[in-house]
Amino acid sequence: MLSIQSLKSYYESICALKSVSLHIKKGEIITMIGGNGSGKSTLLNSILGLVPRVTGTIQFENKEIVGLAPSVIVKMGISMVPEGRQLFYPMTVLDNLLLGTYSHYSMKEKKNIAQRVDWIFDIFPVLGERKRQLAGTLSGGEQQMLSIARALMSKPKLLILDEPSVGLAPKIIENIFQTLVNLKEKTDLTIFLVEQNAKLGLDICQRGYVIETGQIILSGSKDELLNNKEVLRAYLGKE
Amino acid sequence: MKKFIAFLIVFVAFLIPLSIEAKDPKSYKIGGVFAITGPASWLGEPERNTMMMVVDMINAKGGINGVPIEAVIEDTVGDETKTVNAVKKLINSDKVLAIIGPSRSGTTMAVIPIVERAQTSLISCAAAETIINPVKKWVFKTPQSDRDAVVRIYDYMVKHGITRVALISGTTGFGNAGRGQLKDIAPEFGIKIIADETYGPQDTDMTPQLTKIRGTNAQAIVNWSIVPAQAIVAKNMVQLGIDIPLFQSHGFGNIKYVEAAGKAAEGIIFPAGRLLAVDTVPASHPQKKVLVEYKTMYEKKFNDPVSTFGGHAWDAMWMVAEALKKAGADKEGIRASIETMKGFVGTGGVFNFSPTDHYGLTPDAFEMLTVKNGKFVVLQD
Amino acid sequence: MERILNTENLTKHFGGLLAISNLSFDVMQGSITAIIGPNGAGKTTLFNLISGLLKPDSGKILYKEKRLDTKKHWEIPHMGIARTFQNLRVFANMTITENIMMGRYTHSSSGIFSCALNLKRYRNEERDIRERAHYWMEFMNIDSLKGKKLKEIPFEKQRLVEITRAVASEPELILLDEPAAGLNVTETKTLTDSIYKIRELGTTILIVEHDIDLVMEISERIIVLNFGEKIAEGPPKIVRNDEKVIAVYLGSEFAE
Amino acid sequence: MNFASQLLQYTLSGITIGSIYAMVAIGFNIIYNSTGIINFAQGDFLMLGGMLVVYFHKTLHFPLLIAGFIAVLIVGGIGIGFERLAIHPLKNPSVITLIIITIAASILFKGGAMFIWGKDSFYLASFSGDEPIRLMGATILPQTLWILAFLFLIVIALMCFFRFTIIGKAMKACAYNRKAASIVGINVNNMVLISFALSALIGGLAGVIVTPITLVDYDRGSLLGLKGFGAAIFGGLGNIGGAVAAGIIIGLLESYSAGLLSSGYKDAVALIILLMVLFFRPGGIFAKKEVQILKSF
Amino acid sequence: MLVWNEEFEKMNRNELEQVQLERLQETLTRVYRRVAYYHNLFNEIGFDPLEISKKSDLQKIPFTTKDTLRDAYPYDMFAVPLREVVRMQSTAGTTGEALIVGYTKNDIDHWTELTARVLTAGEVVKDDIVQITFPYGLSTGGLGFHYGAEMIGASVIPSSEADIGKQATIMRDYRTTVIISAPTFAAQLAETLDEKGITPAELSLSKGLFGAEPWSDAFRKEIEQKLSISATDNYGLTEIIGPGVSYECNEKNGLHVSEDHFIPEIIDPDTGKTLPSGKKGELVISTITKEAFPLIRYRTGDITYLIEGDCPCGRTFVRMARVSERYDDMIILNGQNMFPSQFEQILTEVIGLTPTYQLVIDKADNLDELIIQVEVSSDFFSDEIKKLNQLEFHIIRDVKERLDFVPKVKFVEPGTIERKMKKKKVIDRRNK
Amino acid sequence: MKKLLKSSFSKSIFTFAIAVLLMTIIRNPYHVGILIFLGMNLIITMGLSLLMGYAGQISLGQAAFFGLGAYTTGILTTKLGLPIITAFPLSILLTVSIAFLVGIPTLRLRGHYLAMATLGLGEIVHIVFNELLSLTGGPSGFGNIPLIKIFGIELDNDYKYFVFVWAIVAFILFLSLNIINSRMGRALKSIHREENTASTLGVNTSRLKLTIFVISAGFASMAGFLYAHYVTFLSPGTFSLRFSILLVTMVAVGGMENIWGAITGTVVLTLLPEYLRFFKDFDILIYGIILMSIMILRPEGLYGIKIPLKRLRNNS
Repeated sequence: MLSIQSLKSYYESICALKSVSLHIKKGEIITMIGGNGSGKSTLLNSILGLVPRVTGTIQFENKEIVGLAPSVIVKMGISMVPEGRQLFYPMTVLDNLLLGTYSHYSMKEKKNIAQRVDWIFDIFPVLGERKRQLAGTLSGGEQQMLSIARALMSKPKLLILDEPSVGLAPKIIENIFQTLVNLKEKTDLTIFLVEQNAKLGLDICQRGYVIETGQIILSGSKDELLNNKEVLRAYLGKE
Repeated sequence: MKKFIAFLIVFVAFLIPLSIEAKDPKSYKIGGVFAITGPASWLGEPERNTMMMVVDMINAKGGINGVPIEAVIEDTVGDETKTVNAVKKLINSDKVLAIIGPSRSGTTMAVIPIVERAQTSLISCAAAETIINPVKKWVFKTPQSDRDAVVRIYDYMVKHGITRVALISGTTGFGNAGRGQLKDIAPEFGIKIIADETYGPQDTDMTPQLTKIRGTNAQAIVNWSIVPAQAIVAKNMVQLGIDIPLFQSHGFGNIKYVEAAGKAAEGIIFPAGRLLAVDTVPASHPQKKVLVEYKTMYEKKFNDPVSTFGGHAWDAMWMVAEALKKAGADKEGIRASIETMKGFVGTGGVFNFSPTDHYGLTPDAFEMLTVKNGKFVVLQD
Repeated sequence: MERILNTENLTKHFGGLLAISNLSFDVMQGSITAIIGPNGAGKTTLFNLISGLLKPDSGKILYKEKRLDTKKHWEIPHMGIARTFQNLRVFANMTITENIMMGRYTHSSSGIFSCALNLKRYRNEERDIRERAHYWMEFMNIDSLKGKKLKEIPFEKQRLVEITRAVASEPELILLDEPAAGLNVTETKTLTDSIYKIRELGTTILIVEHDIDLVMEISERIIVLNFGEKIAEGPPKIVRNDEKVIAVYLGSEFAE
Repeated sequence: MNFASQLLQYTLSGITIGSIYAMVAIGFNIIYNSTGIINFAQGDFLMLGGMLVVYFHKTLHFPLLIAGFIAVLIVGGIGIGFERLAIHPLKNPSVITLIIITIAASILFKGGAMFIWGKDSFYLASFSGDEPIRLMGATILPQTLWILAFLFLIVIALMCFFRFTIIGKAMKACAYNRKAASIVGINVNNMVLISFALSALIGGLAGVIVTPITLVDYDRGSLLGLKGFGAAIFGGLGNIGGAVAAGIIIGLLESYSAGLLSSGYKDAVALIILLMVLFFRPGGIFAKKEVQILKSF
Repeated sequence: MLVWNEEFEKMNRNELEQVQLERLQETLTRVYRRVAYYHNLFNEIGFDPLEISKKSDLQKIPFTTKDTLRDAYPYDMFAVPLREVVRMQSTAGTTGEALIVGYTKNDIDHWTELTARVLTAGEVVKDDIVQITFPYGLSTGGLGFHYGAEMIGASVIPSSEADIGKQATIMRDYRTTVIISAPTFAAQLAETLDEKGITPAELSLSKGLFGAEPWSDAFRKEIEQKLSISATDNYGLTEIIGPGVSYECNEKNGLHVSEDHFIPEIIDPDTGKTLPSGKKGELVISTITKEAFPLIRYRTGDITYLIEGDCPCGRTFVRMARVSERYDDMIILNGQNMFPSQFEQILTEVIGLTPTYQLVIDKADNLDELIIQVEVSSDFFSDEIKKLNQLEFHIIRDVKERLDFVPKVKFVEPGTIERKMKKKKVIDRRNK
Repeated sequence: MKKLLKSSFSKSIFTFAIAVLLMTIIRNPYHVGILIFLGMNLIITMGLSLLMGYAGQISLGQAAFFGLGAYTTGILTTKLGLPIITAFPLSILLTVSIAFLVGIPTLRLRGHYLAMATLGLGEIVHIVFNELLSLTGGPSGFGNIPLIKIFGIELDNDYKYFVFVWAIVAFILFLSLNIINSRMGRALKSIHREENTASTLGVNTSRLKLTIFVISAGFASMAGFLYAHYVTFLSPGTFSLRFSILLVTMVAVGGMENIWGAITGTVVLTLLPEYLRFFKDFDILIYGIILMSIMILRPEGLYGIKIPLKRLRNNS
């Protein structure tokens, strides 16, 4: 579904990603783990077309997407839940959701969008209760849900999540992750999850990658990674 | 280091063209410095047009003593520094014999030291009294002095029993000079200034100032400023329902401002050269012929109503032509012949210069005009 | 050992978010103390509080038993505290040597006029700054970068430049915010050596780091933060086996 | 004529001129929101609007309504062209670069207008006569009511646009969080284009309706642009409601200080008050309390 | 056709290349960071592991040879600390000192899967009874297949400790269905069975998976016939992982290389140039999933060629031809290259079955001389000399025709060539 | 040669020498006059470069300090009849003090707000020039400012004044270069983008910003002083926002992050109008187009554009 080959990304003159290759197959949950500054977010931003200087290829459903505008990429079916939520805080929950449909919005779609909103409220009932509230007034967990919900509004084929667990209590993270797994099972959503919390991230995935200093240093199935002592020590804190 | 040397090379290369001297063709060069663009362009543009027109006229007749005149005109944008530069260029690069302009009093004042030092005649198109008072050896001017304008206005007021006057003026050189004269001379006529308001040159609403004036018992308002404020003041007065007479400066001398003010312009009284009311000037008047000639020529050529400011350049240019005829390409000769010029009939009046008077006009040069049905007419006392 | 730095009931909010909550801890002179915790635990906020970039809502920070939180932030380096930043704050508009020379700012005093007029006193001082900068570059094994521009060197090296800049100010307390982020094994090894070298100078080191290996290896004491609270404190061995810590690092299933 | 009605007159005058500032300030804010640029050519949009309506109405004798409509559209087009030709091609420009480009654009617009229409002032008849409306001893021109009505309309229209249309919401989203906007698939470049078009349209419209009061010449935009900038800053950059309020406050300040203090220093008084506010509330009077510090870490 | 791991073994080529690229990049990054040898090597040649953007970029990296590994003895080529290593094995040491090879938990898992693939391709299923005759010690054959067979769920008989006679009995009594061994061992076993009078019909044996040494197709036929089984080949070497690098499916048209773990290349052994597929040369392998002991462009010394194109079994992995000779075995006679297998082929053709033989090379008057010693089995030793002369003539003629060299042929009695020496097909006395 | 040009002192002397050399080549006093104005602009923009390019603080009020310098010396010498030697330090002192006082609150602002505040300050000063009729002559301005006499030589022609102005330009260049290369210069660069980081290295950022603001105001007033005694006539129009913007534009067009950039921009934008005179009424349009093109095509400024010296050499 998505395959990346030798992707390099530059911020100004600094090469933040150095020759990254990875692929994601339809229906998979893929987790990428890595520490601070390892290039995770740069990678995701590069996929979405948010990094101006990128070399290498990124193919989404066999179409090259390097160099396309983010809006085009989103329209093709990639949706991102960015690091730190990045909601439109001064806007209502409903508006945030509506903006999620921006890439497909048209008058004709109105009814579908309304259905979509209802569907979202089914998944995240708490958002339904707060649909008129400003996004900035939600709690951390609710904001994270909204961020995911917003990303789901555009009916993505591939959902990318950038560290959804940051700053949330374990219980809430568990909830959110469970929702993700359910979603994946119910729909044919493909999920690319980037996490610093390796345990959580690897638990729900099929395959994973480990990124360090802008390079992928390990990849493998969930079990392979959980077996890797390096991963265990560096990311799971156990011997 | 490399960068630095490269920088120097470019720097020098950029400057070298400056050192190439202009060639000197066989012609009388006369400089013109006008505020062709910028906030005072309403002055500079007709002046520039007129000067070019006169030069064409002269050259069409074979020039002066067989030598064509070449006009070198620079834009000052109404800015002192630029004017200084421009005048220096005219004197040093173009080696002009005399300079006409600048348009504004401020810029004229800025260049006086230069022309004095360079010994080149300057015939200013700006009205301020300070230009020729005290007399500077090389400086003349053609517009009627603001002082004379004030005298005519006060004359009129005294005749009509107006003694309490409210002033309102723009914070420009012109407005400021007029304001000074209005306040200086008032006591001589027994007139009391009971309000003295100002506004910025770009302001678009003077109702607060006028409201303040409305609160006084002024019998008339005098506005001293440049367009478009003149029209706005008139309109604002109508809006506020102030029905005392409005006097404007001689700067009102362009029919466009009347248009701009619309109905509000009706009844405005202002002193002006006779150019604006050519039709009402009796045929016997010495200026009639010149006025008609200039007005018809200008309006034909530029398809634009004539203004008194262009007239200043007309007068100045013909004065220079006259002087050239007598003195040729001799700067001192030109100066001397202007200084001794008597009975020169221009659009502004009949000029009589002398070594103690580089102005040459009297308050009679002004006629009091008013606006009637959207037209300038001479006000009959 | 005396304590060099301690906090008392330190609290800091950002809007509704409690970044540091009622935090008290001591740092002993000459020790290496690490602060660890998951993302968003308040580690960087704590550094920002100590270095004066943020002011606490309540509580105290004491440095050598003197209040630190009432000082202006630029005064703090003059007291002998230097820091580095998690997301690399080097001056891209300067050369590497100049960056290090900035580290000597607190040790120089020439005013703008002696600088502008190139007075002798200033020239001597400038020479001294340059020499000391070179000395510290050699100390940190980055003397090969002399004369290079920041743009020319990789990210990882820039981090070393930043650390050297902090070291060049010869601080008594140095705060290292994730110094190993983005370094590979060899580079981390070099870094570890450098940290030991810095400690040998008598400098107290407070370090925030994600690389657990590194933390366990070098630190004498570890303070574990979660949601702005201190959940554990002690030598590496004890902290490593602390249940709360394991819960924080391994996720919820252990936390019940 | 009593003091109360004088005061009322000052107030009305202040509102008149202030609402003109407000219109310019709105234009500033729309562009600022989507790009972070202060568009120093904003005043010139207004000038172009005025010039064009005069040209179509008085020179080509189009009916006022049509002339105004065409003028506004052309100014909108100019805004689009400006963005595409001068702003869009830049990659990662610095703020100062952008400011200087807008200054250059302002010079160009002025130069162009001067070249085409010359240096004269032009006027346009008031839409519904010059008969002042009297109000408790104070007066107000019908054109002022037009300006207020249009200001009101613009604000309402913008409010509806931003509140009820997806594009408006998207633009707002861009203003709040550009990155997030890109992430949900909003084409930020287009939003920038729309914001230029929109603020040019508003500038042009403002030009059309204020010309009967202010007259218009090629240099008319500079001062209004400056005052509008002041209002935009005063109201808190990016805050449209704040801009309207701030514009009117500046107008009132000028009017009161001209009437009550000194007409010569009226601008200075207004500026000093503005600066004072700025010193104590560096985000403008209507800025919401934000944890600015958080952003820098 | 059974396939163990449909996902990878039948992965479409594009996806496979993607996976390869990903894993290759990871591995290069890791070896650059962890293995001093590669770190220095890359620095020396100015190779940035990040430059790799396609497989062919590999060609920029010099080969890793057995000598490199010897220099690194014991642990210097390991890419993980020893505490992460869960198993160590060793090479046989036939060509020098034995080398240590380490495995992490994941490496073992991968290896297990790889051997499972081999077995499945050989049609081994969970109902089979698998007799593994490879040694279970330091060398990789025993444990490697053992784990794989267990993973499939087959019943495993780790019989390697037993002597060959015992093995034969076990085979009959335990009703072994699959034998896993070296081909020569199978041949010996057949002899032993024969000696013991056990006929193939008495056995349950139906499949044989053979590897660990070069063998010829003729030899396969012989074994198949003797044991009445279907024999498949598989290939592996300890430095890389052990058995499981490549394996034949039932089509028997080449060995599928598990490309998701290894990248094979064929080079010209003399120039080091990469050869296109179809051209014969030395096999070079890069591991792309090994954690503990990754090798980049390791020269295996085995001579083969690659076969592209679809295999009816559905596997998409590239195939390599069966290894028939080793670069190390190459004989250079008076400047001409030849391989023992070529002689073996001729012998088989002339004699009708593969005899036990040995090639002895010596110097005579400064010229290289080759003596082919052939054991003559009892049944035709009794024949008249004439027949032997005829055989000798045919052998010499064929060798001359095909290899442009005139050998000497010497028939010896059975047992003359010692069992132990059997593996060593060539004895070179030239330098002594 | 290379080494010789390395120190700030020799660079300044070299610049001065080149300027004087140029003057002797250029025979036309008018052009010398332009170069005198160029020198004045350079003095201001060098200060502005320190403030904007190095410390990263924008100022749209620089014309006001220029004007304060000019007006103070003008008023002191004409209205109060003070000798120039007294008026000079007083004018600088007054400007610097005002800059200091307004700088304290102003420099707390950032970005557009700082731009607005400095713009406002500039406008207020401009209004004061217009309104303090008794001292400034209001909008009409005032003249008769005496010429400078130095060592008994009256600077009564452009050549003499040129030498005087460019000597000061060289001196200001010397000061600026020294500042840039000193610890102060590094501190300035450090606050450009990373104010917080600078403060964690012990830089008192607000004081430093204030210092450099005051210094740039001092430079501007120095130029003002030179202007007053050269043109000998002052009116507010010269010291308007227009000029402030022009100064900022000069610095930006040349390249902000380098003092030579500011110098390049000043040279180009001061001389450009002289070349555009040829285009008469189009000049403002062409000026706008050139300005815009420079910013679009080379946003980092003109300075440092690679001139293919080598290629030129090879071709010849």
